[in-house]
Amino acid sequence: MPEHTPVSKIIEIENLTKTFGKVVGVDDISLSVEQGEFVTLLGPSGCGKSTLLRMIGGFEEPTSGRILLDGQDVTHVPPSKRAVNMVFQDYALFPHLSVGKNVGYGLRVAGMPRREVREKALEALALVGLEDRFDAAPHMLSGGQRQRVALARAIVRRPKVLLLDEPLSALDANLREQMQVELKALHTKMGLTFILVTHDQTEALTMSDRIVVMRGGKIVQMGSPVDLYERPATSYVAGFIGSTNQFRSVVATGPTGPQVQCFGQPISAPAGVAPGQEALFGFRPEKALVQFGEEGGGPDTLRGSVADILYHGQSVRLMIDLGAGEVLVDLPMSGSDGMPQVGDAVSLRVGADKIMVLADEVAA
Amino acid sequence: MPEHTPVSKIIEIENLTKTFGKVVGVDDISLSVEQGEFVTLLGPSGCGKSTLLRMIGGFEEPTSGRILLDGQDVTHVPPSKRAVNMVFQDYALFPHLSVGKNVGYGLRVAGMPRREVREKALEALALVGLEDRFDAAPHMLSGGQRQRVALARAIVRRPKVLLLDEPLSALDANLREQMQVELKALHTKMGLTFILVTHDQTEALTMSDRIVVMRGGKIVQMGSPVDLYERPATSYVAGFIGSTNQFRSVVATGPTGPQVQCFGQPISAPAGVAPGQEALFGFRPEKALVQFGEEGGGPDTLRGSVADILYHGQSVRLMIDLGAGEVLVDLPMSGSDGMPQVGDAVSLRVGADKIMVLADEVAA
Amino acid sequence: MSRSLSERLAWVVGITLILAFLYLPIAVLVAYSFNASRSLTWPMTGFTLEWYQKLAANEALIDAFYNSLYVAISATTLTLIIGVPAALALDRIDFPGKGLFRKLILLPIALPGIITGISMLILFRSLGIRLSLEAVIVGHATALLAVVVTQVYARLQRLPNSLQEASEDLGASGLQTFFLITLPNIKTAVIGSGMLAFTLSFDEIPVTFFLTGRDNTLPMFIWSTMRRGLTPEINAIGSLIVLMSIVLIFVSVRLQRNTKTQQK
Amino acid sequence: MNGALRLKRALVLSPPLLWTFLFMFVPYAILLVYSFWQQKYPTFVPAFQFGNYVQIFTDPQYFRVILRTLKIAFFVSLGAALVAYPYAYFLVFRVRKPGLRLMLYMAVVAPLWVSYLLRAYTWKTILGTTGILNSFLMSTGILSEPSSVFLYNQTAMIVTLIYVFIPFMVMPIYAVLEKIPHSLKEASADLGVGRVRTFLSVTLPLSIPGIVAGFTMTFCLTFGDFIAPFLVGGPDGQMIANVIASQFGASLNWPLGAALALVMLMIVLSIITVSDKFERLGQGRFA
Amino acid sequence: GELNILTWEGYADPSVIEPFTAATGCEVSATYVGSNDDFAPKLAAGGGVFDIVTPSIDSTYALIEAGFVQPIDVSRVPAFKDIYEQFRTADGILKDGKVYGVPYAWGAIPFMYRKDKFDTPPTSIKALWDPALEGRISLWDDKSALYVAARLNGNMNIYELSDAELAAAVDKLVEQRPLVRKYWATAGELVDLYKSDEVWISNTWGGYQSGLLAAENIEVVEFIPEEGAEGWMDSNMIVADTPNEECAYQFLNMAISAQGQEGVFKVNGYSSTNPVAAKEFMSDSEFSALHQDDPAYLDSLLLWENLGDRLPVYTNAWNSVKSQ
Ligand SMILES: Nc1ncnc2c1ncn2[C@@H]1O[C@H](COP(=O)(O)OP(=O)(O)OP(=O)(O)O)[C@@H](O)[C@H]1O
Ligand SMILES: Nc1ncnc2c1ncn2[C@@H]1O[C@H](COP(=O)(O)OP(=O)(O)OP(=O)(O)O)[C@@H](O)[C@H]1O
Ligand SMILES: [Mg+2]
Ligand SMILES: [Mg+2]
Repeated sequence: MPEHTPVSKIIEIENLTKTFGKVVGVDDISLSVEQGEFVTLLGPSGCGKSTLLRMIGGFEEPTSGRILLDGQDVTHVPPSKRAVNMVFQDYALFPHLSVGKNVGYGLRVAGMPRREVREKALEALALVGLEDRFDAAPHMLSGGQRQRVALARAIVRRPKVLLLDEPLSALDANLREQMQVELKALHTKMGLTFILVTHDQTEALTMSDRIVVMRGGKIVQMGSPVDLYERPATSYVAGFIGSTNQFRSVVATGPTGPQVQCFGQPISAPAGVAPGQEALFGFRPEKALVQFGEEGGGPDTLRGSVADILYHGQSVRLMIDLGAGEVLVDLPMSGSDGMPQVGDAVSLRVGADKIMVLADEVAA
Repeated sequence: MPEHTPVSKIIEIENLTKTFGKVVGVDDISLSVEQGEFVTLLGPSGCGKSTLLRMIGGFEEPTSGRILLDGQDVTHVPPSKRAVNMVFQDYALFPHLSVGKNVGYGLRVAGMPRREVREKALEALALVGLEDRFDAAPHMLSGGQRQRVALARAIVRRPKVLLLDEPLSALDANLREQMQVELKALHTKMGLTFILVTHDQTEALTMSDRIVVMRGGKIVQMGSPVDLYERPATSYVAGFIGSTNQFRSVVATGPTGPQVQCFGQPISAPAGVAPGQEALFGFRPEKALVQFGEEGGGPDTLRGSVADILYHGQSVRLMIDLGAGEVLVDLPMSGSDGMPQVGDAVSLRVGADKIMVLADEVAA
Repeated sequence: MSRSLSERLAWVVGITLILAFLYLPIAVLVAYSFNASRSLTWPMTGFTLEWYQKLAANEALIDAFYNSLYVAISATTLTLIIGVPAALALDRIDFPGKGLFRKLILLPIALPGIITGISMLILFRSLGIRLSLEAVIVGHATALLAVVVTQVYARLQRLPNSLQEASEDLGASGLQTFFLITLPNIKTAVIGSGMLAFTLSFDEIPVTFFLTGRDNTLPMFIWSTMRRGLTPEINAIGSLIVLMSIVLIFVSVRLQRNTKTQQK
Repeated sequence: MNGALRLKRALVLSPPLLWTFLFMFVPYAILLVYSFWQQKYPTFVPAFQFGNYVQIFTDPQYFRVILRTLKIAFFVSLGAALVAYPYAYFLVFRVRKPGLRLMLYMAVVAPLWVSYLLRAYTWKTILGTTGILNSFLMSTGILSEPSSVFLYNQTAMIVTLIYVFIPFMVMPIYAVLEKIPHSLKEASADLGVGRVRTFLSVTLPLSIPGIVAGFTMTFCLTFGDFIAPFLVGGPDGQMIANVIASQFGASLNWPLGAALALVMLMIVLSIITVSDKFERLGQGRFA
Repeated sequence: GELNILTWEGYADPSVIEPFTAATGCEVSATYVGSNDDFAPKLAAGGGVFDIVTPSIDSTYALIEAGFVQPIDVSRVPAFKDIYEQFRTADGILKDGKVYGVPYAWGAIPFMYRKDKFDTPPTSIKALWDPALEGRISLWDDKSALYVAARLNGNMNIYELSDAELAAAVDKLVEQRPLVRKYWATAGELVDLYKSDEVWISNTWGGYQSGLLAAENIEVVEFIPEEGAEGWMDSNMIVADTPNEECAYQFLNMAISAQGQEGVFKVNGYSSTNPVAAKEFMSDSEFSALHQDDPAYLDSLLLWENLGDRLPVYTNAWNSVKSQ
């Protein structure tokens, strides 16, 4: 991301820290978000995602640091005066107001005439496909519909930035998938800046332009979904986003070049490590080339047998016993190949280009 | 499954019906479960899964029908007298008792001496890897740990059947996956009969020997995971388990044999349909062979362009615009191929053997 | 910042005023228990412990105090014995007439005590039951039933049904389930509503007024003493009750805090 | 349903059912029967006639007293709400420390422990002509001579009853405020709404069920009070409960007293019914 | 044995009860009424609670007619004959030639004022209608208020007022109401009202509150107004079917003995119904101060009478004053 186009930076966060008594919620974070970007904060429970988001929204006063919104310092501006709106995890729909009144609430209180409020609210509801529920009471809506009303309410005032705190976590799997698509479509359609909090990695991968992985109040890594998935910097990130087979090994010099030991079996070392160096390595389950039968072999091949099978429909996850350890591999089921059986001999080809070098974990 | 070995049938359900006032919760269901089987009840919210499970557990009195447990009619036996135990969705751990006391509760109320109870409870906790949390209070445990305690508590009395009502739905994605593996391992290890309720299709596919798909209180289809995924009987089942591209077409006679129209483009018809017949067809997103570029072609090929891309890490889901409609395809990311771009021309090869014929929906 | 400071100040002043309103009479009450003069009129005249000494010697007053304890403890126990099953029934069991039952049982909480008192007076007269402390206990138990039922019922509703089901699933009988699972989990509501019931019964006037026979409860004793003119002995016992309640408050705050952390 | 279950249910159900039937349903029924009886010197005799009701509805004194009682009950409830609401609000939204919050909450409930009579009685000491309030006002120079307007009138009754019934107002308001999700206020702020407007358009409407519950409770308690008129009321202080009590006492006219009690019961019931509707309304919203 | 008495505060003082219990072995438990109106309801609610009641002469007859009390065997009360004849033969305690009550104490309902607040001592009930005394007036919260107003209206037949006369009395009281600080309900309350300078003039239970006020150093003067005063007399009665009849008779005897009469005099300041006994403990001056030697005074008092079926009408009238 080009660091020298200040115009497009809608949010700049500088050395932001928030402590609750002795607990450090957010620890000296700096981050900037481009106009129109879809940024996701990803991390386990308690890592400070909500706290960071709430400071951007103005609901939490930072202990130190600054927040710039569109170039202006808003660190101490109350939420009601920030051109930033939030979609709450529990939706926070006003139970005593109809759907339409919920959406129009912000405009109404700002003194906009009734008719105009109605129009704008209808417009926003139309964007989320709920214009016909204008007069419904929130408790009459399903979870997904409430979610959409909360969205409509947040965007009706055309905020510069939309904050979303785990907006989909209360929905069930099917609905969540559907809402992910809609949310992304809305983002494209409106050109707004979105900052989304989630601890669901698939959600983060599917929706974001950029993912910020957090841990213990700090940013561990940030980058595009592909960046993070293909090139996780640490074992932690690799484990949090997708599954990884991880192993530690000293790089040795083998017959064909540098080699590493994956659970006792040698394979070519990836680029970037030198013989003698010890490092943590990993590869994704779907990156291994699986061949059944005793004979499959060749270089960079691990031999083992199927220990367990998890059928996923479009793919099958196999747990392969390598003797000195187990690795997971995914077998796409696109062909009409028969299902593997437990005990089947199997060989996995893991090319050096598929192996990731993971930094040692430092942060807690 | 051989229907003629009564010895191995641990549960037989005969014409079971349960109505709540005017609402029919379970509608004339018959089902039998083999000793040691892992059966999953799958279906959308409100389809009667819990009601069926709760009748097996004895928490709900059937309106009509019978339940046999190991050959004995238990239809009117209270839960405390059934050799069936349940893992509740909210775990239902007793908040005022320690982990160990929770697990030992069932033995304790049966009058077993304290020492023995302790031993057995420790044993059960060891099975789920929590023997060191014997004295912890439930609220000190994480979600996954609570889940395991609930399991330990349910198996400590060695029930004939273990009932699980969405035991994993409260866990987050990573933990859920891990627990699925553990649950399955436990099933294998203990040789118990498991009946699991879920509305998560991946969970059902991953864990079950047999899946019972329900809708509106009735059984729509049942069979092994592969059966259901590869040969869904109806459009509903196909849509509920995995994603499907569905289209309706009249079978026509083409140059190479019977053909169907997939959004205006002809492909070979699958076996089992005759020319002139109209039917609903479908194929799974991962079954299409994707080729980029203008030239890719040949028979049974759909041509279109990439309309949207959802990055899932180990795969990419593409929405392909066929002109007259859109279909989804999944592209495994096992290679180091570059990411496709929106607008890329693409051709999809869908072999006749990949096309499923779906029955018209009848049940509500 | 300064705005929030002045606002905070306004709050503190306002709340202090409310607390002053609540506690001024009690402060006066306590102060007068040490007042040398017999009468409760302003200004105060001097310090004495005489009233506490008199209190210790006033058998009727002490009897009334014990009667109140007897009534309050018995009525509370009775209310709990009836009220907890009632709450269970409301929460768990469907039966014909449940609607009427719910209405009836929740009625007295808002019903003026005088109506309860009068209707029971008439009942006892019709049944030929003599007025006595026991009659008062029955009256209190009836009037306070709603207190227990509402609170326990509210707690039961928050208690997942699955706990009881899990217990039965594990082979526990209904009684075992109640004593081992349900009761421990509604304990604080039972204790809390019991304490409130005790408090209200201890100080109950209207129902007692109509149902008491020849024995006085403390409020009735005070009531009858007022006819002759209150003496600061009453203040002295009032002050002792204040002291007792302070202790009880500390205990219950402790108790609640413990259960809060337990339930977290 | 099987027999064992039925028995268990019967066991749980029968004590409360029996109790409510015997001590609530039957007494009200007898009360109704009594209201048709007739006074006959020196006591009263069974009869079936509507004379008592006729008397209640034709003699204007009953109407006047009921009206007065309603008025006083209304002002007591209003006053208690005005005091209790800010207090409960402060506890729920302003006090951060749970320990302090609990203490302050108990501080309101605690006075219930001290005899109602004594607490009410001390107001005489405070409000009297030579009382603490007058002395204070004179020492500060606000008054030059003691005023007698503080005591022995309806205002004094209202103040005393507000004081006595405040706990019953704080409890439900506190409960309902505590249930309002914090995120609603944040959402309102987020939508550009200041705190005052947020209070008026979110917090206040959502706390109506609590206010209604407290209002009902306070109203009904005041409606049945016969102590305050005796202690701090003036010559115009008589309330309906005093009239009823005097029918059961001085007049020995239990039938008329029963009829009056039933009229009171009807009034209270209609108030409860109306307020129930309100509360239901509010509860549905959170569902 | 035991004895449960429902009586007035001061009528079961330990100074009397303790010797009685010591002498007879009868354990006494006393419950106190707030007014005469409390006797009948307590008895109406069912028997078995009380053995002895001590209502005033306006309430006695109703209890007799209602069957709440039983006739007294006068032969078992030897001192009965010593009692003032006016009391002994009062209508209120006799029915069908049987005696139902043993007169115990008596007094007047005079008026009373704060000496320091009046330059010219009031002599008429009119003083209680004096606008200059607005907010300083109190009247007993009792149907007795009607007797006062009726006398002011010139209707001396206060126990047999016609509806019109009663209405006039109500009007008078309504007229007076704005001047009233508080209707006093109990003895203690009136004392407090004087003590805290709320009230300067009122009616009173002769001898009783003035005594209490004297102890508080507040100087009040009792007076019988030109319009006369009511008189009252309390009798001990035995509740019907008492299981403690033996103790009850012993109590009746004790009550009119010198010991019992001295108790009521010392504790309450009331006059004695038994002049023979009174002579034993009163000084001559006390004797005459309480008009014990003055039958004319006794006759001049309008001794309370049972209102019979007019009672509810009176009560209603008084309630209607308070409802204005
Ligand atoms: N109001 C508060 N008072 C005290 N500690 C707090 C408060 N809010 C958050 N914290 C603490 O700050 C840390 C970060 O919390 P935060 O809510 O930001 O986590 P999160 O990443 O949003 O987690 P989750 O996924 O569970 O929502 C946690 O340790 C939490 O306990
Ligand atoms: N106690 C009850 N009273 C009335 N209706 C009920 C009751 N329990 C279940 N139902 C109804 O019976 C039907 C089946 O409910 P059930 O709980 O079995 O569904 P489910 O498949 O478990 O759904 P979910 O996935 O949401 O748990 C629903 O329509 C439900 O509303
Ligand atoms: Mg969070
Ligand atoms: Mg369910």
